[in-house]
Amino acid sequence: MALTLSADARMVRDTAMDFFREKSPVTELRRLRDTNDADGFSRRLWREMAELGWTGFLVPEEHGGSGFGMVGLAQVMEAAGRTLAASPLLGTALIGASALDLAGNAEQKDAHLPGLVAGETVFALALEEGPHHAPHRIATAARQEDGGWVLSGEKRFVLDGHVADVLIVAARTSGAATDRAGVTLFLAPGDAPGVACTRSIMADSRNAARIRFDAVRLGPEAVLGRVDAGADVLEAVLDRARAGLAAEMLGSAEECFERTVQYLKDRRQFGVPIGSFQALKHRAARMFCELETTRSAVLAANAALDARANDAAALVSLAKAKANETLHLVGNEGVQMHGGIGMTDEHEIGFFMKRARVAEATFGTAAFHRDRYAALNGY
Amino acid sequence: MALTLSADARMVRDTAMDFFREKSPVTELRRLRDTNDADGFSRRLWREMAELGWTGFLVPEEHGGSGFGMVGLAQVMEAAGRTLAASPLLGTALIGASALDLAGNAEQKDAHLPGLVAGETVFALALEEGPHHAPHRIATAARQEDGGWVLSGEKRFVLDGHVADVLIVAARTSGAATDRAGVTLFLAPGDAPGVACTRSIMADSRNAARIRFDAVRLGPEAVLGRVDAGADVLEAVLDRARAGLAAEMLGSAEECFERTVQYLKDRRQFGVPIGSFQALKHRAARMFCELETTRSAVLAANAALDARANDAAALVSLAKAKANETLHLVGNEGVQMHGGIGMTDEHEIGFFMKRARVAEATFGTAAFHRDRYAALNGY
Amino acid sequence: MADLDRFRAETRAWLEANCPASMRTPMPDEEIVWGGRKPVFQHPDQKLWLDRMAAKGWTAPTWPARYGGGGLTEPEAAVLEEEMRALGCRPPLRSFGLTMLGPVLLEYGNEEQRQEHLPKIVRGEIRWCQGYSEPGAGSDLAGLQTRAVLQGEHYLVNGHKIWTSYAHYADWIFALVRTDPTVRKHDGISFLLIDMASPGVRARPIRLISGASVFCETFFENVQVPAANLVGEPNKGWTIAKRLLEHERKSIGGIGDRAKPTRTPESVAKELAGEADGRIADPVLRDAVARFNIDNAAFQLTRRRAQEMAEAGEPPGPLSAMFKYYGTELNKRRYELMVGAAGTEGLGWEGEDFDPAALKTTREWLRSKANSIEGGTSEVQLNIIAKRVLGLPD
Amino acid sequence: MADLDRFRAETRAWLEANCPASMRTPMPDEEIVWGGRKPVFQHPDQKLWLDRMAAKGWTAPTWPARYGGGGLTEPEAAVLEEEMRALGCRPPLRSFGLTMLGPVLLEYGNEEQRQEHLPKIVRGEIRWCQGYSEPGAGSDLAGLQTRAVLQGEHYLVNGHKIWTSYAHYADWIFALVRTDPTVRKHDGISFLLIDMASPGVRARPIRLISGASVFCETFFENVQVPAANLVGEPNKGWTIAKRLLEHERKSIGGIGDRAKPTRTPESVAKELAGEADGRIADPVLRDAVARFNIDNAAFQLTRRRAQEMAEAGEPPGPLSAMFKYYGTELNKRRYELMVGAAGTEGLGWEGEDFDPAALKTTREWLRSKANSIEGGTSEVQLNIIAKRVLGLPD
Repeated sequence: MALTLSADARMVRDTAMDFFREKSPVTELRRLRDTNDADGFSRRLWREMAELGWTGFLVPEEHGGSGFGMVGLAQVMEAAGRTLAASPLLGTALIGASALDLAGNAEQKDAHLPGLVAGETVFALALEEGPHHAPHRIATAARQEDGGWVLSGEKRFVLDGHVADVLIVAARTSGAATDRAGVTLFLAPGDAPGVACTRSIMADSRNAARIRFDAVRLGPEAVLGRVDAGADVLEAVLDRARAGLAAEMLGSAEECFERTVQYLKDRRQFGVPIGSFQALKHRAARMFCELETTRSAVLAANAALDARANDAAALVSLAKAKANETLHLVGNEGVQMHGGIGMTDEHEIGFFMKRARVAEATFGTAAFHRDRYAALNGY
Repeated sequence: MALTLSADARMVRDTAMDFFREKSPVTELRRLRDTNDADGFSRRLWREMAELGWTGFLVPEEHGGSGFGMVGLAQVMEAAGRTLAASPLLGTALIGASALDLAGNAEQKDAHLPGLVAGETVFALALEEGPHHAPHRIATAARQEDGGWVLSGEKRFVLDGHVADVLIVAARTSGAATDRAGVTLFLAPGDAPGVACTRSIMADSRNAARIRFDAVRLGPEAVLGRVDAGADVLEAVLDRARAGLAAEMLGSAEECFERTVQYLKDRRQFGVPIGSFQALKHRAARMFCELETTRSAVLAANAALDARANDAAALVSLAKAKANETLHLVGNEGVQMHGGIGMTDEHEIGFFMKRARVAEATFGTAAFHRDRYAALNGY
Repeated sequence: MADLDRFRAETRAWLEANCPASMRTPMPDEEIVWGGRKPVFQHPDQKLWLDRMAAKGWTAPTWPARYGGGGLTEPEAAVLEEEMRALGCRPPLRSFGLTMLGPVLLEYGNEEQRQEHLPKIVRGEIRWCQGYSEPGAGSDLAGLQTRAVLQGEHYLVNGHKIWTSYAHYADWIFALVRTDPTVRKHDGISFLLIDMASPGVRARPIRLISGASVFCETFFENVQVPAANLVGEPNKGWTIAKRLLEHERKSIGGIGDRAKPTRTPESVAKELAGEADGRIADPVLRDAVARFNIDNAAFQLTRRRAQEMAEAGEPPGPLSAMFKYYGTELNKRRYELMVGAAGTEGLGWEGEDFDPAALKTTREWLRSKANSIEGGTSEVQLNIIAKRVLGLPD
Repeated sequence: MADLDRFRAETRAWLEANCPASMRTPMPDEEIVWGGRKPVFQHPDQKLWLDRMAAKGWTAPTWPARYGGGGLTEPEAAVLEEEMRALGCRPPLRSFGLTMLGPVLLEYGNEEQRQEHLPKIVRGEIRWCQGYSEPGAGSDLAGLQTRAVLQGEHYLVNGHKIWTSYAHYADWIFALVRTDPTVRKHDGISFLLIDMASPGVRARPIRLISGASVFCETFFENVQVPAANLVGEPNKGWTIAKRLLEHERKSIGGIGDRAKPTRTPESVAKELAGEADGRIADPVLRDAVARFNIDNAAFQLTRRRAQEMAEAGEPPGPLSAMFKYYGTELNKRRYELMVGAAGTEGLGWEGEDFDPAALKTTREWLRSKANSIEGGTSEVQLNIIAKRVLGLPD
């Protein structure tokens, strides 16, 4: 498990950095926001990403992907985080591909992976039911009827939910509302009868939907993996999502930090650059340390997932906890150090702070992952 | 409930400040330590303190005290904290006097208060049984026998325990080991048969004893307050002790901070006083804020106790939590800002850091008091 | 004392007789009366109430009656405030003229300026705004570059102000301008009153990260301002500016306690992160909430202590230097806690599924980030404490 | 590679034949062999093992054989280390001569100095200490005042060094001295070797807040030092000093991972603050422990990443600048956590009732406070990161 990048990963990284800087700078997020874009991302750019092969990084070759793995995809996520690019990368290339790869049967893979790899099918994970990440707290129920399933319940904070062609729904097929056992994953068409979706816009200008399932009928082929054993798959899928999101957050934090350091050099008050003030220097130096340790943690988590290492889950929680804290810190300091101009919507630095909070709340806060890290390490 | 001092309290304060600076500077603590003083405090100075009336501040006039109250005693404690003076003030003038005042019957008061006020009788509270403050976790048992009581168990961290003439022992007379109900307080002679005391010395060079009670026989007159209802008295006594200790800690923190600020002005490196470095300035300014807010909290807690205000308990936890955090911060920063010289035993600044940790652990850490504060405020 | 009692009785009687019932209800932010040339009244009672109070000079109770003020003593003004609070009377008028410019004119203005401006402020006829900061002069306010060149009877003003609250609604602006660029920066600044209707003045609202705001950028392009509009002596404006800033800092420092908040960290935590046995269910979150509330309570006690010291005639001394810093940092913490405890429900921007109160909190959270920047950054406040209070060397 | 394999086989065979069984056991701190004119051996095997290794030059494996070293290549030295670790062989000698002075003499010393000092270092015959800091020169090391005045064939040395580790046991000291007080402070410093047996040298141990320590104050009073003992050029000692400091910082940065600690925050928390369902019972404490362990793990990963980058020939670049700062701050946090979790049991100083392991932790906690001071304070490290890595202006 290396903590340095292979030549291939480095190439992906360079390509991705150029791609997002050129085609999807922060102004693109602003445009999507200010034009009330119906999708919340650019389908044209998404297809270009697919052409670059990124949608297939977690898809095996026999299904049209490259199986290049998490470390490679993390480079793309990090580059996307640099420019706060909104795209279906997380929901589709990471979560959708992982779920199908890890639990899909041959028919499901054949049905869905080509469209996924081609950048045509958008996936969304319908998991959360409360305001805090709680992967086993599932009340949405699926009961068997006429050889198929009937799904009822309500999901919140479904990223890309309003544009999803396929919903991956975690539903309870047995057990009590917080049991780990008894959860089953389903693949449901986004436009199935009985699915009612309300789009909402989060503080980071990205999408999340509330989706109500009102006696939605699904065939037996909708079950992804084994009935009642969805929690294991979910955990594995979530760990990939968390590691990828941590990489994205690292990119956002790096960019926010570099912009802030540059501002400290450029902005003059009292006749000198404000970066010459020692108190700001020390705060900047501390952020540098946090960024470097976060980078190591993110690399280690993604490499461990690729290596299917025993401590992968702990490393993922380590990475997400660090990414949460570091982006939180850097986002806040970015605004404070930019002063008044940092408070304006016209300046881009505030976008990083807003993105920070939503990303933190996605798939587990720092406190969630500290608790999980402790549990996985026997305390 | 005033947050400014009365003229009387101010006079006490001035007297106490002079007293400790002149008669018990930090060198006195060093002397007690280096000579392995058998008492761990100066009996001569203790009698002088009694002559100044401090032992009687919590004792009503009819029993030889002045009933001057907590705000007055807090001024003495703060002054003692300034020079890290070791004395029976906490165990005797605060805890002993409070326990007798709040729960003692006429015979007990007559028997003990004159000696207490005169500075002749030393008291100690034998409460803790584990390494963390847990006022209701009491396994030491007292069972009735022949109209009297037989006490068995082991107490730790009994401040002044090895020199105590009278031990105030919290023992279980009914209920399970963590029940609030079922605790009874006893007055036991320090030299009663079956009492075995081991002195130990803490990191702050003060005393604490482990005391074993091996079937210690006490008469029925040993019960302080009502049987099984000791927890209420204990809580009231502890709140006074906590508020007084918080005042002492405030004094230590103020002194440590002032010495550190002075050092920042005096110490030159790179041709300038190190106090001209902005990073140190900002840290010092933050400490100033913490000290001022702590001062307000300590004043409010002691005033509320004197006024028997409804929110007195919450204010006490507020004060102890703040005092813990502030002295912790200031103690650590004191050593760091003094640099190498701060690490030497020869310099006095390290004594403040050592005292900080022991005082923090006494009668509840910051986390303990945050939890209590939350509970008292309904969350 | 008997006089004061009589004053209290009369005041209460007058308020009861003259304050319309609708003006004795809690005032939502949207119903604040700001006055001005084109005043906005949602309700005729607002105008009635303002006119009645202005007629008595009670919009500016302690200002001299010859300038339209109430001419009350401080104790009388305190009684008026108490009685208004007791009856629940709304403040009839809010204005930077009352709180900021008025005191300055009383201290530094000449008789003509007082006669001209104070009565209109009292009656809410002119709405003022403040022109201090510039894009290049934030923490280093004295580095401001807006130029005012005396040409005969007029100053010719050119420059660019920022963070001019409500400039787009204001009739006049009191501004700091550079009248001498050749001397030490603090020595070349003057305090100038400018009619916003003058040709060449343009105000543009600023959108913040929290959304629309009351802040503007204000541009001056060859604006002619009568020389008589200079307050105090030429090039002595910095003294006036500092006096005003002190006042501003005090009002921002109290930002956390303006109104009893309905949503608190503990209420949000219980509601959105879970409650068990009447407590916040998650002990780690509970600890964080208690940590904040303890610091906040200690801070409020410190404000009270300073107040008591002031009342006792003791100099509060160094204490007040910390209020701006500590109060604004606490306010930021409060919102971080609330947003964190609310999880994804606390991060909504638009969408019918979000609780409007939560949406408001999200905006307030973002808005709170400015607290430690506006009115002197936290860094500047810490510098001030280190220098003035602790005496640490430059 | 075949050569290296052969070397490995030969080395292992030699170690197995020559390393006494008692020298293949874990080494408590008290049994470290430091050498010197009056060496202390608790056991004859210690001397035997040292002599055998010194005879092969393997106490200094990569030093040239002509100075008594092993003359090994870096890969061979790595093999030796691996084989010693595999067999559990103790290091035969620890000394500042080996780790600090030797490399400096090899780079800056003249032939006579190398011939004179290196073989004795290899054989553990002379024990060295370092004379850098002074009471007035800590972070500002270059401000040192110890004077060395050339008088004919000798320097006359007067001054006062502090934090000279083990000076009371050392035979010689390598010291920074001021040889030219008239120039910029960095330009008047020289690197001088001084025999501690010279008249006028006095070392006094320093007691720390954690108790007895290896540190001393060392006084020089009219000490005569042969001019030939100057290393490098006169007044060019700062270059040598910096090279040495780099090395010292690296070794302190790794302070947290020297040995696998037997007491960890989580073990102390479970034992002394309570365990429930196999976990730390108090969720707030558990959160704090996890927070530390996460930061610590991320730091260890960062050290590994830097190592991998170095092995891959990539410049680790700015990364290493943070190790001293972050590593020492983590170590302080580790001890704060352990002491806090242990409650009053973690704050004992003397007394039969305390667990000896807990008493040791208390001392280590206090000792850890020096980590962020010695070898360049945390403040200096942050300055370095800000300047060299982030390029922030002075």
